Amino acid sequence: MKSICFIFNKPPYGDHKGRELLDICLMSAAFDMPITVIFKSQGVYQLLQNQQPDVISVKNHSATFKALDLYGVENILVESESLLEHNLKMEQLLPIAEAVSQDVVKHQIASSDFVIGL
Amino acid sequence: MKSICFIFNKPPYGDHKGRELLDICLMSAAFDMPITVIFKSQGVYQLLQNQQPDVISVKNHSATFKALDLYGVENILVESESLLEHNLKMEQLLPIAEAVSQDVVKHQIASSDFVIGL
Amino acid sequence: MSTLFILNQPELLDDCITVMQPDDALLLIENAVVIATKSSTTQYKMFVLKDDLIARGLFESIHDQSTAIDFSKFVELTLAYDKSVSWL
Amino acid sequence: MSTLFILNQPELLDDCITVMQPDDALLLIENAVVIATKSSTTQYKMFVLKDDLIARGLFESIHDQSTAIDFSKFVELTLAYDKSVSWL
Amino acid sequence: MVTANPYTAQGQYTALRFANEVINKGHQLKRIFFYADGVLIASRLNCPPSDEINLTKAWAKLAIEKDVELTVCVTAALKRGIVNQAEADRNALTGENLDPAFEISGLGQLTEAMLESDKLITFG
Amino acid sequence: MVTANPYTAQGQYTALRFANEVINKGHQLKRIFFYADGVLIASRLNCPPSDEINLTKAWAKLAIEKDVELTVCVTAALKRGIVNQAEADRNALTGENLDPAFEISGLGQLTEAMLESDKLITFG
Repeated sequence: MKSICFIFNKPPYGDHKGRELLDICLMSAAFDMPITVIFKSQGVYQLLQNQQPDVISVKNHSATFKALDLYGVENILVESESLLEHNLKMEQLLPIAEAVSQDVVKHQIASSDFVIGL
Repeated sequence: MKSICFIFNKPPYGDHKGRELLDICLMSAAFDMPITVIFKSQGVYQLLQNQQPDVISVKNHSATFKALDLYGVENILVESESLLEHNLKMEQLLPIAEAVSQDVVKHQIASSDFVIGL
Repeated sequence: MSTLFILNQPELLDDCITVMQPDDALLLIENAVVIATKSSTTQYKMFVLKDDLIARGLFESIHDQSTAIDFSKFVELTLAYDKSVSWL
Repeated sequence: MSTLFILNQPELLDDCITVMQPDDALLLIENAVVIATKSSTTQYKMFVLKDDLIARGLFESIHDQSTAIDFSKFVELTLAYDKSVSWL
Repeated sequence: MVTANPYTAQGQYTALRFANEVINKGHQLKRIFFYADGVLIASRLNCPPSDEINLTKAWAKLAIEKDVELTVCVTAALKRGIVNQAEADRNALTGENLDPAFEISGLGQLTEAMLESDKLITFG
Repeated sequence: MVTANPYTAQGQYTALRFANEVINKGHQLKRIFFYADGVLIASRLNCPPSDEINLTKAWAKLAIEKDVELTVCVTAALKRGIVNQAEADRNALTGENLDPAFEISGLGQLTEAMLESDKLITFG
């Protein structure tokens, strides 16, 4: 089975890209493809706790991130270098991702059959 | 009469923004508003000579830049710091703009009634 | 004349700052609110749209150099400054 | 596996480079072709889409570290590398 | 002026909230001018998920209740497939999709509004 | 996969040239999947200036002459006002604007195509 890697690299809600990338991710999971999800650069803001996008009339997709493991997506990584750059700590994020180095991110991208960002 | 300043800060043809900003510029000129046009950051690429966007099926708007003075737009400025950053020389650009320092750009923006970028 | 610069893309911050004068202010909205969590060396007054912070879970993380404002204050700022410039 | 990274926004260059491996290559298209005019310190093979250079008046200004290619070669590159990644 | 893509950018929503607040505070809001990708908001066929805000209808409500002009630039609109019956006929297009709360007009409407107003706020 | 906004980005044109070249070289091109802002290309009401290329018609020509599937994601399309008659009826919309060369379908069509193909190239 072909493997697929998703790159979230933009903050949430300023556009629909996070939501639309997540939809591809869920669909690929339904097809039982081996999936890696990477949060990198400004994409680390996607994982912040206590998001309340209802105040700007947008649907919260945090709950869907939290449900990824129910869909069989277990390889969820956040790049340590990006956290440092944006002054964020793992405790501030949804407890679903593992912090890894840029080298690990590089390796995951290199070893996947498809890589998709939006 | 209210004055207006236009900021071109993106390269041409990757999007329609340069063209659409130029259209507002021409319309404002038709209303006899005093106009300043500023090329800054990656916008300096808008002024490069020998553009041939027909190879990517896009209309060339260089000719319209060259016609700005016919519309009474004479204050056309390109930021020297941006040229330096992008390794460009005045000789490579359409001979319609005057190179000025960032301080002059700052002053022009501060002293205009309206400032529009896209 | 004083100017209110409105920024909605965090990556354009450095470019925007090059055109600001001492009396100008910066208003961060939409995705640009992420900037407000970092300490900065800019000397400019900095406002941040509160609902955009709350939406992204950043309201508690705002740095004390920035002031969170609501839409009412947003309208007042556009009146208080001679003009508003959206840096796109 | 080797990867062809396709870049169309010049401002994303630094971000893209952080994920590249020694055997990977970078293909600059659309607005990102402006990068090809500067000398760079990257060790990666760099291709540039020729028509996008010509469109912008940059064909003569390309730095000799980059190779200008046509659409035929673009298709061949996507076959020569194990996969293509558009860095958006 | 609103140039924000309704789907890729949040600017349409921010502009809507701002416009409502301007009116609540008793100021006069002459015109909302939609330009560039901002014109995409004027299609009555936009159909967001039922649990999200329909921004086209929200603008229409503002226009009707508060008597604000919603003007769409014709040049920007035509190339983006936003047309009324008159433009459809003129350009031999089969169909139209303009929401009736919006009006298609020329770029001169922006410049004219600038000359008559104290402030122009752009949402991109 | 094409996610590029037809107006704000050049990606639709680049994708079109690339797709033509793939076919010229004798390779099999299974499907073009339009997603995110890329779906905006599928409106037959798009009417660029007469001296510029009509990308919607250029894609349609490729589909008809070379038998390539042009698939538009239904979720992305509906919120962006790209609808066929069936979707219009289902969502109580008055009108439709889908160019007949394009077909509206689900996101599964992308995943299925990935599983059956050697390569996926994204134009954003």
